[in-house]
Amino acid sequence: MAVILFREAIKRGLAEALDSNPNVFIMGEDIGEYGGAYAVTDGFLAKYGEDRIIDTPISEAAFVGAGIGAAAGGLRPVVELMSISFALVAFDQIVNMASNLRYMSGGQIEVPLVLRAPTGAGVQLGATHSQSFETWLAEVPGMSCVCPSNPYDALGLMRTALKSKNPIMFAEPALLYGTRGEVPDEYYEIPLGSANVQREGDDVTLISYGAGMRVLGKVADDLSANGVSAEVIDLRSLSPIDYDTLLTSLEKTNRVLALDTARRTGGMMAEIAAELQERGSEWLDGPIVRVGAEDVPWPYSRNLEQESYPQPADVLTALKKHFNI
Amino acid sequence: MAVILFREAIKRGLAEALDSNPNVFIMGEDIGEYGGAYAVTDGFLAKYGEDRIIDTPISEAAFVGAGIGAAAGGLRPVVELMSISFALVAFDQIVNMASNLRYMSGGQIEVPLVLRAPTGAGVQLGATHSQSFETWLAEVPGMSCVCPSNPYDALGLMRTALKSKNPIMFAEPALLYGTRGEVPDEYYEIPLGSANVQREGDDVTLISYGAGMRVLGKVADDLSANGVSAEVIDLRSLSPIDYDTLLTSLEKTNRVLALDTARRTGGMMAEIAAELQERGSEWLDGPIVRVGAEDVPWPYSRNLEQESYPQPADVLTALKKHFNI
Amino acid sequence: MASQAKTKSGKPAKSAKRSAAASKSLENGATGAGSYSQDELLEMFRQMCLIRQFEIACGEHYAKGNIRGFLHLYIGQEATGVGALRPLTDQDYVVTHYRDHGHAISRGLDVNRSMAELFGRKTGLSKGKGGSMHLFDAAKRFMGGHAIVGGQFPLALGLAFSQKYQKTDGVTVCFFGDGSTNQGLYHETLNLAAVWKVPMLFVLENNGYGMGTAVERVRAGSPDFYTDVDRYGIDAVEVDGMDVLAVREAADIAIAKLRAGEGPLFIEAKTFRYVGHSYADGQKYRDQHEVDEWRRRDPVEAYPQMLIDHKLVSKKQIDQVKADVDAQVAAAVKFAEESPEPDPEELFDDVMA
Amino acid sequence: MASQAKTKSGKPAKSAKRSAAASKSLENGATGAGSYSQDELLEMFRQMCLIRQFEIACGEHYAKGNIRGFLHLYIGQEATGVGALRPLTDQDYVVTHYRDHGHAISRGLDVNRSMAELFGRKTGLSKGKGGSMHLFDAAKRFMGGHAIVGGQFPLALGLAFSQKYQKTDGVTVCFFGDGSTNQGLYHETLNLAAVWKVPMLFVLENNGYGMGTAVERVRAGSPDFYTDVDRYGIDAVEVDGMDVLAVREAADIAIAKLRAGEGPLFIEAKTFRYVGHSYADGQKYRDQHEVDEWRRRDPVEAYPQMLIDHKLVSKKQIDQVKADVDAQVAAAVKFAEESPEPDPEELFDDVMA
Ligand SMILES: Cc1ncc(C[n+]2csc(CCOP(=O)(O)OP(=O)(O)O)c2C)c(N)n1
Ligand SMILES: Cc1ncc(C[n+]2csc(CCOP(=O)(O)OP(=O)(O)O)c2C)c(N)n1
Ligand SMILES: [Mg+2]
Ligand SMILES: [Mg+2]
Repeated sequence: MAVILFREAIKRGLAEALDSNPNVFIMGEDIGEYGGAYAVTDGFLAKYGEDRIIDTPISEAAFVGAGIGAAAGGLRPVVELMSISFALVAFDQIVNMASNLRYMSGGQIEVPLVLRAPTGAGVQLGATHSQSFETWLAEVPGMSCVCPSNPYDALGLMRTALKSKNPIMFAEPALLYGTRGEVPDEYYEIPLGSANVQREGDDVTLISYGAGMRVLGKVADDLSANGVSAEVIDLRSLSPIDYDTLLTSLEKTNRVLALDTARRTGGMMAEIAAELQERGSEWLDGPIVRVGAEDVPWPYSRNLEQESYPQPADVLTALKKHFNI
Repeated sequence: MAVILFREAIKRGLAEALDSNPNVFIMGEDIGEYGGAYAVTDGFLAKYGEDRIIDTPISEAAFVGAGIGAAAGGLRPVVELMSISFALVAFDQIVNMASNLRYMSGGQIEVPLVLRAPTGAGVQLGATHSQSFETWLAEVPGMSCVCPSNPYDALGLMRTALKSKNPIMFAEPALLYGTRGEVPDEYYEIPLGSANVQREGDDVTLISYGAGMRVLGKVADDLSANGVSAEVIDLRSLSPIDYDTLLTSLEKTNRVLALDTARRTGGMMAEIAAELQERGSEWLDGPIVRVGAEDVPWPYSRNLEQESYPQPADVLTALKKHFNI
Repeated sequence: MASQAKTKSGKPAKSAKRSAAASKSLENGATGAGSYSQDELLEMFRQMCLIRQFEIACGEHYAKGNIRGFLHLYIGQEATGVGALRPLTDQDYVVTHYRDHGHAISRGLDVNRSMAELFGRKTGLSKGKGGSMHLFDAAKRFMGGHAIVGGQFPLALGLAFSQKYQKTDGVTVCFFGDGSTNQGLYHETLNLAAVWKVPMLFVLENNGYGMGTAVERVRAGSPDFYTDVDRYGIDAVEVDGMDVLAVREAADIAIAKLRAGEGPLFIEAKTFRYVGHSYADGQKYRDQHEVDEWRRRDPVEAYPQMLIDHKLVSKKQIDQVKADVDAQVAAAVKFAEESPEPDPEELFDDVMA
Repeated sequence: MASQAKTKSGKPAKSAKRSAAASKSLENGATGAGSYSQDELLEMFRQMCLIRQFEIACGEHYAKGNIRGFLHLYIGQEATGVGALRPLTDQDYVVTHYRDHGHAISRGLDVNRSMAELFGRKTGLSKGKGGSMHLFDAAKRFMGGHAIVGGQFPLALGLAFSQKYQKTDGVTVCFFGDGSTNQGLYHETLNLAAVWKVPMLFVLENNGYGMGTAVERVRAGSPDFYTDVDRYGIDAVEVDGMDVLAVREAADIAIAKLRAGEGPLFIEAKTFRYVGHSYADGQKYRDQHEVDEWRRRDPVEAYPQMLIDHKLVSKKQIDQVKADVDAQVAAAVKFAEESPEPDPEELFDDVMA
């Protein structure tokens, strides 16, 4: 059991695939000579050569689209976007092409494409660079979407992604690249659509994903210090969503708080809250409570950004207000 | 009080602005010589000339962006997209540029841009042409989003849009262009953020917008034939949302069903349901029930498309199941 | 019937030269048909004729409401699709836009299943899920049918990339219209195709209009497109898109060069659609005279006449093809009409693997 | 110090000719400086020097954590921004990308408020909401600071459109990098600018790299960009971006032509950033030798030396400018440091009108 960085876990998953499957190749901006904006692919160019580690021009629409085509042509491309904020210039290719191809063709075309991108706010990049568009891509039928919160999940989900027969958005919280966690030496995978009960508890269910898990970790510590036992669930897979695990927990605790580190309005937790209150209404002791970033563009300044970003204190306040815990 | 077509109501709103404000101009694909894909701007080129009615190349990103720039430069552009499905190729300009400019500049830059586009499924255009991306744009801070369901609202909202100091998405349900409704001769406007209680009722609140209102109309008729009195609310404004009106109704009826003609997952009603159950939990007799299109790409075939599209019967079934009405 | 072929390129292109030469010999009275067998000459006619009759039938059934959504007919452009695709083999990919029936038929897709797709039936190529704008046949490597203008460019790029990566000698042909060149993706794709040196053939069908907008109204610079492409180091040639042999010859040369690894290539076919952009189009933006001018060179009329005039085939053979085609289209309509609609449960199939 | 100016265009461009002539005279030993007053010559130096010192201070304060997010310095490129913007008047717009400090200073934006913005303070140009990549000053018609590569193109297009629509004789200058030309939006914008004949000046700062990627690695065809643009009927000229007078002269001519209604124009400045793409860049993709080569022509060193050598200004005057600039930057840092952070409630301001 080694302790490794989040970025190393992703790297390991990619390297395994490159080593074992000659049809795997990676392309993106500055992933080769530069080593990747977040150093995930550092050293790959020297090791795997320029036929498989491809530095692209700043033409996201074209190279994401080319990844779709290469996948349809029998390869297994990994396409890196330097930020999920840049996905918008390729959004038509992702939303209208990658995820519709199988359906429009009556099941004839397969697009086993892994799209990777750093996501999220918190490092003062301002309005255009701090977005979390996995919340939109998770809604698109015909593709999957995952977002790990720790190295273990990052590696397990990457292995699964690299075997998927559908396009998959692999969102990597930028805040987490430098965080550490345990990863076993034995091979394992994490299936899509399986949430992770990080802590068991009885009094309240706390749900989030990605960078939000750091916030919930602190909240749960705080609650437990006050004798409140929280069940903490990491979605991990944003599409499909593991409603069984969520509903089982809800049935046990009767209270749910759902956290987005993206904007509250239209965040992942809008869908989760809407669905859980409908499916689990008989077990609920109160409303599903949502906490998220404020509904404003992301500001640059540190104090404003932190003001918008949901803090453990915000979650605790909401729990106090709604559940008096 | 004249009875006019939905498309004529929009046309009238545009013509008023063109007549009264020389800084208003319209651009888009085939809006001039061709007369507009849905004939909304038919005759405008001859009347207002080619300096103000501008046929663009098929370069949505550039001409939407140019509309943003022209707005920032003091003009009041109306930009037509031939379909909201094509918004994706201009999504970066809409989401990252138009709606962030004011904020990123600390309030210095104003973008009074009206973006118009037909939206929605139901006319067998298949997966790439039947989308309802107003559900995403309604979540973006820094811009407004409206979607009228009848000629009266279309004209009233268009007048308001053409005075707005913020970018605004004006989504026009493609299914409705040929429908009729009364429009008074006297001038009126419909403010942003005001939902419309189309019918008053006591037993259940039915919420939708755009083409969904036709479905709800049939549902309400059916219910009333069975002695159930439904309150039917048209959001009209998707951003901002008129929660006061929704909550007042909820407090009265204690039951809510929310309908999307777009896909259920991630539709407008995800946010509405999540928010209403949280803010109105004390008044609710059961969960907020969502009905929407199925979570699949839009199929071409008529029977499959109608199978996906939410029908009055689907709404009635859901009401029966959850509320036994 | 004059075949035109011009070229502009840094180092003069062989394909361009050959085409220019071919054009000249045609002008000099030769037919350019000498290099093909009688069977092949007839096959090209058969395909063009089949497309024409298929499209006429589509129009009728759209008017009747059997075909719905948007319908974009290929009438007038038949020579381009047929000429460009004849050199292909099984290993090659074809990618196109929403005006795709002609390309589907040229690629040999089943006419019954194509018509059934347009009717939205279970027996359709895509089980009724794609419709007119989204025809697919993976077995024939016909990769769509794409309705977002310009959206097909990078798909074709990626397919060609996969062919190179896997060291096959397959090629990918990508059709697109003049209007689609206004999408930035056109340029992004040209650049990447050239940087990667993939076996991709760009086939521009310049029919003079993007919907109701004449090329010159929205395009700065020259009304020709093939002259721009050398900026990417891509050889380009212009051909008369109304002349199936001219298109064919340019494609023969281009495909051979692509198989030999000579990077991406580009053909601009000057052509015309006689009918509206889609079925609903009133064509206010142009006058009938222009349409009539182009119709005079109708490939479905002029080509068989030329073959007969040069005694390469007999009138009887041509008539037989026409009769066969009529029967085939009638059978396709019948097949579509008699096919069942998809079962409601199929709605949920094919979303994910 | 050699100023280069070449041109390629259908009908030879006046601006290009003028620049070519200027370049020649410079090579012959003249300075090109004769047309400007001593004040103006010094002002150009002052601005370049101010940018340099401002950027050095930014680097220091980024290292200290006072400036955060991404920081892209303009060190090495000063001559381009200063030369290109000197001809502007109040009515003109400037639009640029995230490497925007140099353009902001050339446009005369308040240095204190600029630095405060980078520090994320309430007194910043955008009240601390924009940061380094998003500088704005609407009063000075400085319209950003845009961090999505290529995203600024159509904004500039629309501003230029508004100037034409309102029949002003204002112009819009749009800066962009070599890497951004790989966004399709670059082509879409060139085309529309030409179709609409708007008063827009494209200023390409070709510094040889998009982040860590050398131009040639991802660009098919010529490593020059200005040679492509005539395809849109846009006249283009190349200038030595290390030579403020060469840039200035090309801009003088271009802006005058734009005011006279002569459609969009294009300047490609060949330049170099001495430092990393952003502060975090280890520059593994190039060696120090290349950087040193360019540094030898450093405009902040070579230009004042040339002025002194030609006795156009005195060493004392230069030293005085340097001292003033140092003081100004120190004051700006002090201003920023002493400025308060935004109040938390300000988070909700400026979202909507
Ligand atoms: C991104 C996008 N914008 C607009 C449209 C609407 N549209 C469909 S076809 C078309 C014209 C395309 O013209 P061209 O590329 O010349 O092809 P042609 O129809 O002439 O074969 C337009 C504007 C679309 N489908 N996608
Ligand atoms: C759409 C998009 N893709 C990628 C990036 C990341 N990125 C920021 S700057 C840059 C390089 C741009 O190079 P160039 O245009 O030459 O400008 P320079 O930095 O050299 O001044 C990249 C890839 C981005 N900001 N936006
Ligand atoms: Mg066309
Ligand atoms: Mg650069």
